[in-house]
Amino acid sequence: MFIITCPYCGDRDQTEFTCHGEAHIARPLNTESLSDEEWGDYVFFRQNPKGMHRERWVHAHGCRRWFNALRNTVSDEIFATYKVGDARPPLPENPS
Amino acid sequence: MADQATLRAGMATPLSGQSYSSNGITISEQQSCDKLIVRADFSDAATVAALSQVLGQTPALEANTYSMADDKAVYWLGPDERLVYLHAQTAADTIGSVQAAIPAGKGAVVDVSDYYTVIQLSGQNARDVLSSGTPFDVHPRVFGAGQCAQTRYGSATVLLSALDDDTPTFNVQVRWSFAQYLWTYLARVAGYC
Amino acid sequence: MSQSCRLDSGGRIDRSKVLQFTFDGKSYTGFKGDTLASALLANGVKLLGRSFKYHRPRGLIAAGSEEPNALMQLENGAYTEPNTRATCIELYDGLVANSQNRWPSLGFDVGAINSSVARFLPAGFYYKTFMWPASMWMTYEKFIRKAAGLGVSPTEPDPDVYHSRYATCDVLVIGGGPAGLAAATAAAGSDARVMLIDEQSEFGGSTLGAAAVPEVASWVAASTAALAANNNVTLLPRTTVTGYFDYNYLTAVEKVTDHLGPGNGGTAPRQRFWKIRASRVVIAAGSIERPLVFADNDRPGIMLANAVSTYINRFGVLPDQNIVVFTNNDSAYRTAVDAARSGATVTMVDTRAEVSAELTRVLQQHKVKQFTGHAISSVQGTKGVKAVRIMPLSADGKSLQGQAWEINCGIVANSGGWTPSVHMFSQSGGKLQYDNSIEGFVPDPAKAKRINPGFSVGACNGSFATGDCIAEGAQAGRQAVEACGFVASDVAMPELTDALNDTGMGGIAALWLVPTVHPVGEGPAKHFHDFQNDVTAADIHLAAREGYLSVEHLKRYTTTGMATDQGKTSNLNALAIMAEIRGAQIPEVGTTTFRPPFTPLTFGAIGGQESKDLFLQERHTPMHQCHVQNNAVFEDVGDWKRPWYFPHSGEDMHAAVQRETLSVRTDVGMLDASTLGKIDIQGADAAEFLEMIYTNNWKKLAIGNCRYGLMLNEHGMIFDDGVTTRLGEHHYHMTTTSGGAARVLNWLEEWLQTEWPEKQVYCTSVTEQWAVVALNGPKARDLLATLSDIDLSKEAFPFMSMREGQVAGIPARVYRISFTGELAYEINVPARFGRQLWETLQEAGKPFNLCHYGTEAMHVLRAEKGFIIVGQDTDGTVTPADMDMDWIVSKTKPDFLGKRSFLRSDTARDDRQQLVGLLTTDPTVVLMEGAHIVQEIKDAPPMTTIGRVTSSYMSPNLERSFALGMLKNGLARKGETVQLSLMNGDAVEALVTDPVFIDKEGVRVRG
Amino acid sequence: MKAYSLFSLARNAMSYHRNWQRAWRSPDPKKHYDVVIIGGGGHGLATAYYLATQCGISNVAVLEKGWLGGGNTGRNTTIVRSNYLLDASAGMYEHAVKLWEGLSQELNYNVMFSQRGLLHLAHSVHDMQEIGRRGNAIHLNGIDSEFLTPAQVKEMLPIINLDCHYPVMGGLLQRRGGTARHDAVAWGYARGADAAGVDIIQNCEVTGMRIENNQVVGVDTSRGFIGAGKVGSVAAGHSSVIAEMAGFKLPIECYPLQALVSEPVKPIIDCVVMSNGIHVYVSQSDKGELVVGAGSDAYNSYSQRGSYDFIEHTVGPLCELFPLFSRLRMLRQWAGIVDVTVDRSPILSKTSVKNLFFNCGWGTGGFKATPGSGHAFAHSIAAGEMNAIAAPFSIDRFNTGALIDEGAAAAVAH
Ligand SMILES: Cc1cc2nc3c(=O)[nH]c(=O)nc-3n(C[C@H](O)[C@H](O)[C@H](O)COP(=O)(O)OP(=O)(O)OC[C@H]3O[C@@H](n4cnc5c(N)ncnc54)[C@H](O)[C@@H]3O)c2cc1C
Ligand SMILES: NC(=O)c1ccc[n+]([C@@H]2O[C@H](COP(=O)([O-])OP(=O)(O)OC[C@H]3O[C@@H](n4cnc5c(N)ncnc54)[C@H](O)[C@@H]3O)[C@@H](O)[C@H]2O)c1
Ligand SMILES: Cc1cc2nc3c(=O)[nH]c(=O)nc-3n(C[C@H](O)[C@H](O)[C@H](O)COP(=O)(O)O)c2cc1C
Ligand SMILES: [Zn+2]
Repeated sequence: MFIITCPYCGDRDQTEFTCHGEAHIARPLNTESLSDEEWGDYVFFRQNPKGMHRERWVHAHGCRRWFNALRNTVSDEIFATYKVGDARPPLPENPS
Repeated sequence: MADQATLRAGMATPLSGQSYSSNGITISEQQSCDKLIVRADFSDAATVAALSQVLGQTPALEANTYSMADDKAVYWLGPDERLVYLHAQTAADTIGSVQAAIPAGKGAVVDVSDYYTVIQLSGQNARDVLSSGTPFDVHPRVFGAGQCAQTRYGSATVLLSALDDDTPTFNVQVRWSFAQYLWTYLARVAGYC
Repeated sequence: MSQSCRLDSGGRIDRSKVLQFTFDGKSYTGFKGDTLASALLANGVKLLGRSFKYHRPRGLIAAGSEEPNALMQLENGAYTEPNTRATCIELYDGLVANSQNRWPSLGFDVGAINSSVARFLPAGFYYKTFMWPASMWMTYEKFIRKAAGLGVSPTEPDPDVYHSRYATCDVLVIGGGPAGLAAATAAAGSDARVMLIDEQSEFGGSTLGAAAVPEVASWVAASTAALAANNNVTLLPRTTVTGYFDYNYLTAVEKVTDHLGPGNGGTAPRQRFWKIRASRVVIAAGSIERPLVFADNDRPGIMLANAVSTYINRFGVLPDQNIVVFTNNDSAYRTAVDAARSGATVTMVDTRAEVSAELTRVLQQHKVKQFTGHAISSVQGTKGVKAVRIMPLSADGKSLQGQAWEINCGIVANSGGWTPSVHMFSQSGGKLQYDNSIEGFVPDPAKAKRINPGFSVGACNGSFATGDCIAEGAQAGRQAVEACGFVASDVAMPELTDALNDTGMGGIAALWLVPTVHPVGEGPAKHFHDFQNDVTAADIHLAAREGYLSVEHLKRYTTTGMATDQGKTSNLNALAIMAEIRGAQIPEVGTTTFRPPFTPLTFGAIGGQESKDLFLQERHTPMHQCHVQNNAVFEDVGDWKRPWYFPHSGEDMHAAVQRETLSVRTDVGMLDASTLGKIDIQGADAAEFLEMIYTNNWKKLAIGNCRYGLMLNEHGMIFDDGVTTRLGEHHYHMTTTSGGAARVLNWLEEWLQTEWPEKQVYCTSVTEQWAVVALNGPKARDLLATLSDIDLSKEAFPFMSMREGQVAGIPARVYRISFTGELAYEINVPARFGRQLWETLQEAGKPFNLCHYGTEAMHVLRAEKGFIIVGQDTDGTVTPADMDMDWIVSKTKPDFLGKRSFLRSDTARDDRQQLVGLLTTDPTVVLMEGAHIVQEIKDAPPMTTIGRVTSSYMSPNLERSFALGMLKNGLARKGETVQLSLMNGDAVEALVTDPVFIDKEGVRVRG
Repeated sequence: MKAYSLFSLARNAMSYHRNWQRAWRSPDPKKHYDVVIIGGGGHGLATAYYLATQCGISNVAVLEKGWLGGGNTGRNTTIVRSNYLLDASAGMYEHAVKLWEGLSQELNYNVMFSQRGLLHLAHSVHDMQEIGRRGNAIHLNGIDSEFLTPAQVKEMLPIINLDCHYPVMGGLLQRRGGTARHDAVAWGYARGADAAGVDIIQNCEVTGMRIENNQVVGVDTSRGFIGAGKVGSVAAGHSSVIAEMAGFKLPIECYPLQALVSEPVKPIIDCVVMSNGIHVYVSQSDKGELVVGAGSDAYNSYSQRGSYDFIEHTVGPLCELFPLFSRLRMLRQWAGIVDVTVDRSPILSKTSVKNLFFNCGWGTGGFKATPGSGHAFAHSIAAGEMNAIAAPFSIDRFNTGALIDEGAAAAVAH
């Protein structure tokens, strides 16, 4: 049961949030010119790393804002949360 | 056609003003007041100044707080979102002036007067009953008068606000459709705490 | 006085309060302060149960929650509870307990036959047998199932209530022994919020069961009182911390009225479940003594040494006059002294050849005979110990040889050492290290999980001396509050002089398996390590022999550690024996995973109050009470209660729905449509945003007009639909399906906030702001005209537009949109007027034959018009083209969500399943929704399916049945006849038609 | 391999069980194998077993990073059924159930496949439509399927509360569905594969993939390099990690999926009960404990821990449906790492790397497929082409759009 630091509201219980998977997947602009492979890659294929993951959360029962988190998927430790559009925080030196 | 008096008489709230009292706590549905959602760029000084003018106060700028002056209260809901309680006016009378304070197309004002109802918890057990149903920490050190928080209570999404530290008093705002659920929950838990 | 084993004085029981109870139908008495276990022992009852597999007679082993044997069926009827540990049940007057897993009686148990054929039932035997003939397995299995299980489940609903709650604190202390009390006391010296939790009824931990040390006892009492008086401290006795989850989230279950007996708790909950978030956790959970594994070590009367001490010191029960103490370490010497002081004849059998002179002197002082370098070779007595034989142990501990002695005794108090309770630390994700000096795993603080900061102190950290426990606890308490940002004040802790301060366990010389004269598993006796699941040292040898070498395989093959005690007394013994077999070090073998809960946790408590009427977050519309008064039958749609139909007296569902459906098309009907999702959308870029979200064009929609839209996900599949109205230049009112409201708002916000944050668009849910009545039918206009000031003429207020005005004097937005194909108005008023609007319409509608209709009639009506319901006619694999809705997909827009997916080879296929109408040849046949269309009818399945029925009804308007369905290449097959094969074997023929059955030209709706 | 039988049991009892054989050997890895299978779960072991016993390829190694069956095979709620909606799924799962029906005898290891019946409950009009559709589809695929009225449900499950907050409106029964003893499946296949010459190598983690000219030639492991003619990755929750070694991504995300057991009690429910509407999956094992499936958390995780609130959301409905469970107790809870595809169907596929095959994406429901999956995968690896049963599950479908969308269509888990 995580404590998640909403970049707007501060530390809150995990059950106030929902996770929406990998962050920083930009929607292609020229969708018509993409191959089926490229389009499928954007829609379906994911890093799913064992380790550091940048992912999107939304403070569903709170301020309704979406933001990003940097989390280790093995220890579930959250190293940073940051607003959409903010620079990606660096990977931690001691991730586990 | 119905006259204004009949109209008012026919008005309803989801809990029809129910109240419960025992065990060091009173729970009651508050008289309804009109409410507005205001979406705007609150980092813009000009917008804030204009809104302050209309609302008679600098609208709460800090997360998890509300501001209050005269007959209005402004709750922080999100970086670009506030909720205004109008204790005296109607939304219809106010909406235009609030809209005018926001640059055209760069925000929104929405009448949500009936969207919510407010249940008040008061008494020496109020804090305990409140903490029972929410993972949010309502200890006075972190949640004193002037503070508010959107969180969960049971399964409902709520806006909590702390009104008074001496006689612990809290408002719990909930959507109309969930009001009966939340009411039953609070009354049940009050009996257990 | 029947309590034959009760000492004349001593203990923490209240001898003035005599309590009656029964066990297996026989009446006994005990005292307030007893546990069921101590009361039974006081009455000389030693045979308490039968084991799981071999049905061996079993008695008490422990005095705490680690007890594996003494499992009881507590109480009868609705209050009955299986598998309760007698050691954890506080005695109350009238308590009823029964033994389990025996038939016909505890004394004579037919199942004990398993014990005599035990040889044929080694670990994993069922994997090797019961395979022939194959068809017999289900029969064999019936017997296996009956034999398994322990107690019986209640058969009536639980009469009790439960409370589940949250709590937050700065420092949570688990365990109220000396370490935990010291930690809590030190922490409570600051402003921090402290919680101290212990599963026992009193604080004091192990000291409650130890021979009284006045300094300790008075400190325990005083510090408990001081904590109780401190407002910052929450003391929770009778509360077990069950789980330690990430970010210091812990769960605990409190017995609120449980210990008072069934029905004695008044209206208070039986148990309270705590969900606690703590900044720092101090784990002071103590340690658990482990048995020695020796021949027939499961006989009733063979107990843990410390438990014997506890029964003597805490409960004033001396379980037998003749006691043998059997140990490989110093701690059991205290038991010898306790027993001797209480008047027992005590013999000490120590496996160690060398023992400190001081210990020997103490024994001599108490007239305890001592054998060193000896071990028990066999036990006499089946339903109770009568005597033991002891023999000298070889220097390497691997064999017994030499002169045997027989010692009469009723109790063997044995100690194989102490296992720190690392459950909580392990559950938190911390890793363990092996401490050779105590022969046990202890927390490795360097390998604690960072997100679960805290401290392990006292016996659970391998520190067994009371003084050390207190010192460690106090220090951790201070550090914990400091870590939370508080100033710790100095709190005095008792100074224990050496004599008082027990020296801890001392001098353990591990002997994991006590040999007999036979090789393991080959003699007549059994060496148990897991008592409850009947697992023996021989089973471990067998597992190793067969290659189940990893501890995890060992556990699963032999089931060791998987019983209701989760191996609290057995796990270390099992893996140490495996280590010996493998010639490996214990840490190499490793432990199995510690998982919640610490002790079994009542399901009812987890659910708490969120059952029955609070189980679901029921949602009501503003008109809910009207529907109740109008006799509505409700349907669950998401969390909403929606009127399904409104039966008149004597009507069944079918009759009501037919009446409602007909009356809408002939006169007028009203439906509560308040549950539709509503989203207010404003901002300079709103139109552009809608262009991306919907498949069709939005830019040119005139203010005041409405348009229907489809939303797709990026796979190109329909996921919601609804009508959106332009209210102003930059202002829209969107409606969504009732079930999809939250999902759609989330979807809009997701795109706005993460993909297009620069767009000026603001979405606000207004679902509950508006109460909505849908007025549908040819007389809708006439009825509405009696109540409204809006010009309702079709020129002034055409189809697909919105007007503001008054209805019944209430300010309203009226949308001229229709989900039935009839002339229709959706009247939106602020929710506070919903009920008033409904009631006014109801009155005003009488001359127009206005009827109420529910969701079922609505479904029939919309299907007659071929309108789809997302989620019923679509299923997440359907494109607009599949729905024959190409007209709604813009060919001119460069992009919208999901568009690109249409180009994929599979999505672009033209023989996909497509929406059609279906008319059965026999007009009275209403197809089952879900029935399939087959390529060709065959005598029996399999048959190739080419489509299915998605919506199917009897229509009073068509005066026949009709259906919507999906059919492969359906758009091209209209006019063909297809075959449906039903589950009962029947074949039904149906004509493929256009899905619009009524008013294809749309005259009525525009009328 | 010495066969297990009543006689062998008796004979061994007489010699104090001294002479039992190892169920499988523990060989050191050879330098090269014709086929290397990554992952010693049920699917990997079954693949190796069928390769060796049916495809004539016995120079096979199964590499397992931990202990056999320690992945999802060892932590699932053991529900077996084949009543899937779509034809491709029905083909795969029914293939599996047919193999289950003779598996104990085939392996000479009792996997306790118990066809006690599997009952899906419907609690709403929408649920009724869902089971209506699925029941018919299953029936027409030639798989057993029956609708039950609430009264018939009550007869099968006397302790159910039909009028709870989720009223029971009907049920869909597959009598041939049931459960099996999960560990025994891994052990039985391991023993069978070992006897057929397969090397089963535990504590051997694959750490890298050697690819030359876009063709796999072997794997790096914690026990050194092992050459391979072909590699089959059957690593369930770790498939994305293996894919990354091979240089591609998968349409998979891993979530924690939790389960729990109660204390054992005497028989109280006989069939397996599934209620998708309220996420209750419960059966009673032969040892007497209630085995209960919970939902999967919605965040990626390899931690084998889930969030506590999922337990709450499982136990609440469980007690609502079976009010007398309220006084029973939870004994243990745990989690697995499930590899979930967007369409909730597995991937059995060739990859862009020659001779590298993937079998993954079984998510929350692959235990039941173990024999079928292993069988189809073995034959496909041997042939170098996916066979008819496996073919629809190609990874290409995520580009062509030909999803096998059990998730969207039926929303049924497990
Ligand atoms: C709680 C829960 C309940 C479930 N309930 C059901 C159910 O009721 N019915 C059902 O049909 N299915 C169910 N499932 C799903 C089912 O368990 C899985 O789909 C199935 O067991 C997968 O088997 P597998 O052999 O593919 O994977 P696994 O058993 O997970 O085996 C994969 C193996 O690969 C190994 N591995 C991974 N990486 C490496 C590497 N780099 N090198 C070497 N080895 C590696 C792992 O250690 C593991 O042993 C459930 C799953 C869970 C978690
Ligand atoms: N001499 C020895 O060999 C020896 C060995 C072991 C212990 N001891 C004695 O035991 C004492 C140890 O002190 P301590 O404070 O470390 O431990 P303790 O055993 O005195 O107290 C631990 C307490 O934690 C409680 N507890 C454990 N797990 C719990 C859970 N999950 N939820 C709620 N409560 C839980 C127990 O009921 C117990 O009351 C000392 O007095 C020491 O001398 C001595
Ligand atoms: C079908 C099934 C039944 C189980 N029954 C028990 C049981 O009776 N007792 C027990 O302690 N654990 C039981 N477990 C849980 C295991 O102990 C263990 O938690 C699970 O295999 C996951 O492994 P881990 O906890 O070691 O990570 C069972 C697991 C499964 C899959
Ligand atoms: Zn927030």
